[in-house]
Amino acid sequence: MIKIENLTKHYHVAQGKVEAINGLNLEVADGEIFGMIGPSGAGKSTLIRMLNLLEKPTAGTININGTDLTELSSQNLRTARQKIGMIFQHFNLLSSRTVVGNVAFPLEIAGVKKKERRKKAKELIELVGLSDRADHYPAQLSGGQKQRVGIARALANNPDLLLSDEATSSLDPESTKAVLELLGKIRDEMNLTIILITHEMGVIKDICDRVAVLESGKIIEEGKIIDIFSRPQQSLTKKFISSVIDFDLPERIIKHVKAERPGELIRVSFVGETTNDPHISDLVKHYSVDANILYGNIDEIQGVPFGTLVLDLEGQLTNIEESISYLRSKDLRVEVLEDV
Amino acid sequence: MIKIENLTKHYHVAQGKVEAINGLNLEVADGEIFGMIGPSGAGKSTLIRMLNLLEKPTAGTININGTDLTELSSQNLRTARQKIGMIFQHFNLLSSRTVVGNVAFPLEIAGVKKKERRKKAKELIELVGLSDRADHYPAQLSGGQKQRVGIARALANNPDLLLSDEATSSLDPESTKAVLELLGKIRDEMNLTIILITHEMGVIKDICDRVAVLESGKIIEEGKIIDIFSRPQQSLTKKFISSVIDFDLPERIIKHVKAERPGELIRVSFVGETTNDPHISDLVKHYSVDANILYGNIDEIQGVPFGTLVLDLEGQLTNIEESISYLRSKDLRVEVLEDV
Amino acid sequence: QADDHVLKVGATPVPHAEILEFIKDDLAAEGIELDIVEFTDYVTPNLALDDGSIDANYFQHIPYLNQFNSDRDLNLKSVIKVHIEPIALYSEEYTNLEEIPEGASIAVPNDPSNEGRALLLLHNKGIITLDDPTNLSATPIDIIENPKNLKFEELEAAQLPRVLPDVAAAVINTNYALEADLNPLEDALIIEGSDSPYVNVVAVKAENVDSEKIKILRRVINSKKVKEFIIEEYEGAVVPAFVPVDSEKLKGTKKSGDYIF
Amino acid sequence: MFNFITDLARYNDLMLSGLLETLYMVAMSLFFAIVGGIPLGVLTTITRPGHILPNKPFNFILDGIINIGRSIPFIILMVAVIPLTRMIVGTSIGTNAAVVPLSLAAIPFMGRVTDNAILEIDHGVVESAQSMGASPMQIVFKVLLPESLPAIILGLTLTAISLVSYSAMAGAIGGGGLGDIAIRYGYQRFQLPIMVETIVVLVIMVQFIQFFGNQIASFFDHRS
Amino acid sequence: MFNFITDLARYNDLMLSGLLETLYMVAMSLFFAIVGGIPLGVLTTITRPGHILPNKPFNFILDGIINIGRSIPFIILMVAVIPLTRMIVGTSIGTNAAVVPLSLAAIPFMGRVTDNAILEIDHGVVESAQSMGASPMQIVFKVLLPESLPAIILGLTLTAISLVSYSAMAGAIGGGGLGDIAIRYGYQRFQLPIMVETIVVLVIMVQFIQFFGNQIASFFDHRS
Ligand SMILES: Nc1ncnc2c1ncn2[C@@H]1O[C@H](COP(=O)(O)OP(=O)(O)OP(=O)(O)O)[C@@H](O)[C@H]1O
Ligand SMILES: Nc1ncnc2c1ncn2[C@@H]1O[C@H](COP(=O)(O)OP(=O)(O)OP(=O)(O)O)[C@@H](O)[C@H]1O
Ligand SMILES: [Mg+2]
Ligand SMILES: [Mg+2]
Repeated sequence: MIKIENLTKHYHVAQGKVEAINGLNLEVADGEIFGMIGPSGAGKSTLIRMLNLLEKPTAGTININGTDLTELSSQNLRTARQKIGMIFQHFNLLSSRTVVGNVAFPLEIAGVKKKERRKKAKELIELVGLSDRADHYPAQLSGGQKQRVGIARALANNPDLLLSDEATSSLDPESTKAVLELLGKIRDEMNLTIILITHEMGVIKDICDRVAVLESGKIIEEGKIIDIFSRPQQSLTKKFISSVIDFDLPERIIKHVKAERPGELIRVSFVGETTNDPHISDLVKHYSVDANILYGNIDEIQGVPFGTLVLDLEGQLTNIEESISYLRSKDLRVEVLEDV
Repeated sequence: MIKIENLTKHYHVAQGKVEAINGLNLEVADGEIFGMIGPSGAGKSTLIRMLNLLEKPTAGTININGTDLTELSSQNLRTARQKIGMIFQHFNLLSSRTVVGNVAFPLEIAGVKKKERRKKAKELIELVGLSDRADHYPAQLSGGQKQRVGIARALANNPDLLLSDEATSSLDPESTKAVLELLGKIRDEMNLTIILITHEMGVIKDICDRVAVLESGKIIEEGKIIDIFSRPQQSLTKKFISSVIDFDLPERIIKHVKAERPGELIRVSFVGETTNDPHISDLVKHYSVDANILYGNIDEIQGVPFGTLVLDLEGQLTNIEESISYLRSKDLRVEVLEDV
Repeated sequence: QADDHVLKVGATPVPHAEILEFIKDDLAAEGIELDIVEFTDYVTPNLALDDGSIDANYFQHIPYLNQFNSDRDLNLKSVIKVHIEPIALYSEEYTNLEEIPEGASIAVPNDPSNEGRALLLLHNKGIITLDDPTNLSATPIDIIENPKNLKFEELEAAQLPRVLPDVAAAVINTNYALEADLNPLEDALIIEGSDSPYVNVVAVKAENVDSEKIKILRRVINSKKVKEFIIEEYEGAVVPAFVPVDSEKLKGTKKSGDYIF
Repeated sequence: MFNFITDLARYNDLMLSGLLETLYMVAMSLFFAIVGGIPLGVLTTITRPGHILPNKPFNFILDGIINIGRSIPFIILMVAVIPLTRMIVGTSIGTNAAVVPLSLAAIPFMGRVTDNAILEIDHGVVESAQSMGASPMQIVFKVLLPESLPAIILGLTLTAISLVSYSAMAGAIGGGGLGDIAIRYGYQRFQLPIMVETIVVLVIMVQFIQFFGNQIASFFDHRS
Repeated sequence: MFNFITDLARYNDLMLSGLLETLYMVAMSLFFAIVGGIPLGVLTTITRPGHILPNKPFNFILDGIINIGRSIPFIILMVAVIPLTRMIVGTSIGTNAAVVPLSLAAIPFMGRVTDNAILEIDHGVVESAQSMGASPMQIVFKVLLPESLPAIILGLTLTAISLVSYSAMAGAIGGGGLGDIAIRYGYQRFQLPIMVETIVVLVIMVQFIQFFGNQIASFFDHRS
């Protein structure tokens, strides 16, 4: 388990002090995939770099499985680090080594025998789809290829904890999916804990158990994915989530609302299995209203369906009101979009 | 207008020949925002780097507004390049200059006066939200901050053509949105042509007019965004698009289909204004079927709504069949999901 | 010792190494293989001699050897006197001493073996006065009277002929003067007299003074043949400083090692 | 012991003038090394194949000039350039005259050091300037030199310290300086205290040069 | 003209042995520069504040050693180390003896050059090794040295060429070599053709060293 308490990091530069992390507290359970999002410059990289002490905290403690990293002797810190894999935002590959050499590097450091580490490296390179580039040097690779080398390298020594700083940012959606599946599989098989910084909300949605939203060096929101995605509290979180799930109504609908029209525009949101029942059919059948789906998004996060529909209800006012009460009675959240 | 004919680029390395681009043809109109997607290593960066001749083509021609770049004298090439902005995948900022210095750099090269270029640089830095970092050096910036400097720099000299290699890959969704809005605005105001490599399908969807899918140095699919997104032809394209628009059914639905049940599961797809009509209400009212929305995605691309709904129709078989015919008569694409 | 027949002698190139080269065959005939080690500075040959890296050296004059011995607390002995190279004052611009104007610069060698000697030459001709004329290692600091207010440029000995155009006059060792096509007998404004104490000697470590190889060396180098060679080869710029052993045998009067002049 | 002190006192203004001479010689030749060596190095680098102004014959010549300059033993260089020295400073002896061969030795050295420093620059930044339409001149002055400045300053420090020890040889042509004092009084005349004192001064001087070199280099280094 | 040629013919085997002596001295001292100078440079760099084994006093001492080594004029160094030379090679003169002071001059030079080369490495790669739990030893041998190898090879080339010209001074202690021939025949005996021939050979030799240095450096350079 990772337990961070009151973590603080300030940079002193000629232009003044930069408060990158400000008294941050966080717990991550073993085997958890923990997402971290936040605007550019929020302190995500700084935070993750402190988790293996690449960056020395200005204050606070970092506890991993009961030992405070900041108190370890340098020898013990090195041993601890061998079990913490890290994928760097800027790759940081050794330009003097080929792809195989780079992936085998952490194994070499851990003292694994040459034959064994080549075998393991080749396996991982295969997994990230770079077998035909195994003997190339980083300078001969595309951005995404370099990133995949970084991923393979971080996994080489079977880490207990993986720190991933935008590991899929230069990967196409397909490669991203493959990498995420790989990470998920390793987590399941080896109980790997992953801390994952990303800007792609799809990544968070697909693989993370929990997510924290960082802003100005503080966690402003934190929780299970399904909760954060279905009911984000902070406006920043909402904005981020809207990149995969639209909360804002498209212009077309706003126009529609503003136009003269009979009936009512409602937004129905739901989480969980309620979607399996034919509510809209019910409206039409029992309350004599016409329901037109203007806009919608029904998705699932790790097996739990959730979504939003914007419905245009036409019919008599009383009928419409009764329909809304009916929907609410079914545990759906209904908003009447009067003045969007 | 950009016209690329038969463009080829091979790298010769110790390990053999790498065929990065293979006889590629492409036309991009003035003022167009042209997206480029493709798996890692497909040749996107190589292609875009040839567009300002940073990489010398092995064969083929690159015509920009009627002049073949490969034929230009070095003096003329320099003049041409001053009007081609480029955002690099790896930023390539000058470590010896501050943020202002980096952004003002292209202006300095173009011979703009000191006062003026500082003013312009400050404006752009403001636009990308880095005013409080103006006097910092690149090494003191986060990944996203560096990327924003790269964006501001590429725009500094009011280019006619902007080459953007994953310009938003290290940006959070909010910053990405802001940058895309900025690019869109500049395009509208200055008729800027943009060629934009990205792995984020959301970016393509939000801003591009057309998109090309690259694979192994060739364009395998190309077209208007709405066409590609609503009716992708190649399986690669489909896979890419599914990262923002799910074509695949979630497991839950597949289970549902496989379970014993009365009625029929159908997938309705549509593009355009048909969504404004209350088709589902009609089904319920006129064909006596219950329609339950299991899953769906209604979205719009540049004002055109399109989407997919998976409906569970319950009722008598004839009624269901009639409903499907009805929907088809309304120009909707209906698939019966029998054996998914 | 396996190479007992080898005699390792350190020497500066001109004329010492050349003279040694000349006697190489004669020594071979006496069963000695002469190994000439050339040095281009004046300190290492003595240090090398002292530490046994060479058996003898031949590059210095007696005053320098004495000074060196006392400076470094060594016990090197002069064993064979060979030649004198009279040092002289040359000028490109002026033909005699009186023409040299007030404040002119005079170049002198900067090494201790030659600098004091050069200043002493000027002292003896009354151009300057040294505070202690018996001090053979004087430098311009030791000048107490300098009526013409001459400036002294201390340069490396081999440089002196080359900088002649840049100075009023220069005190140049004969070997360098010869190499630079100056003729000491014709071109010198002033030249050391035959009273020069600066005879160049072969030196050895004290314990080797009586070694057999050195005896043979003396016999060969102090020969009539060598004397003639020196006179012929150096046209008077290098003057033999020994009575040939051959003639010594004949007369049987002079002690070995004494020099005439 | 007393002897030592009086000895030193006697030579004190000698030492002072030696220090000044060394500083003068080093500073002047360093100046010429900057003026001559940096452009030489830059031109050599940029004319290499694959760089911004590839030109094989020109590169061969420049590289050759550097190599020739670096091949000639300094003492011979001093003699060989006497006519040139006389042309420039009017005489072939003295401190000013020593600056000529010292500069001629320092220029190719600095050229090579500059060449090596510039080769370390990440090619990506050069490309970014090229993509903006920068001329080779602009790339040199706005990218190559500023980006390699820390390395060039460390190279200049290396050159400066080499000059300090080369300047000792300048004694041969009356250049004076500390090294010359160390050689003439300490080495040739075996006045150990003088030699030690001179070397201590030299070491302190070199220490300072290196210290300031490091400071200035890291002042201009914004890479971390 | 005929004179020149006969002169040269007469000195031909002299030239050949000079060439071999120079090669021998340079190669041997280069070997010691590698063995001694590279570790010295590495230790200096890694003990700097902010590097992988920061240690102020130790760094001060190492930096000082380099500076002292670089401060002492070569001719004085040669004499000062005579006792050491005798201890090591049994004699204080000759080619082997010359290797000792040459190595002692080359080691601090190479140390500084190594120091400068390692400072150019992107700190990110060092961090990546640290994040894997690499020990300082491992970082040195698996990151710092391999990553700076091209720069170190260029620095070694710089050192080799400096040694060629230093070896000329080794003639003073009977070291022989081309530079010594140039000095003895050219400088001291005023035999211009010999001097010119020797220098031509030196220039060709230096040109070769530089060429191979460049080739090897770029062979190990995988950055573009
Ligand atoms: N300098 C080089 N030498 C050899 N091969 C190269 C070189 N640069 C690129 N390549 C190869 O050319 C192919 C195309 O590379 P490119 O960088 O254009 O890919 P990309 O489409 O931009 O990929 P990514 O999305 O990962 O950035 C890749 O397979 C890459 O390995
Ligand atoms: N070495 C440094 N010196 C000064 N300030 C720094 C340094 N490194 C980071 N910062 C600042 O600290 C803040 C946090 O940086 P960090 O790299 O952690 O951001 P981030 O959340 O990873 O952003 P991004 O998503 O853009 O990578 C930023 O404002 C950045 O400018
Ligand atoms: Mg970051
Ligand atoms: Mg790319």
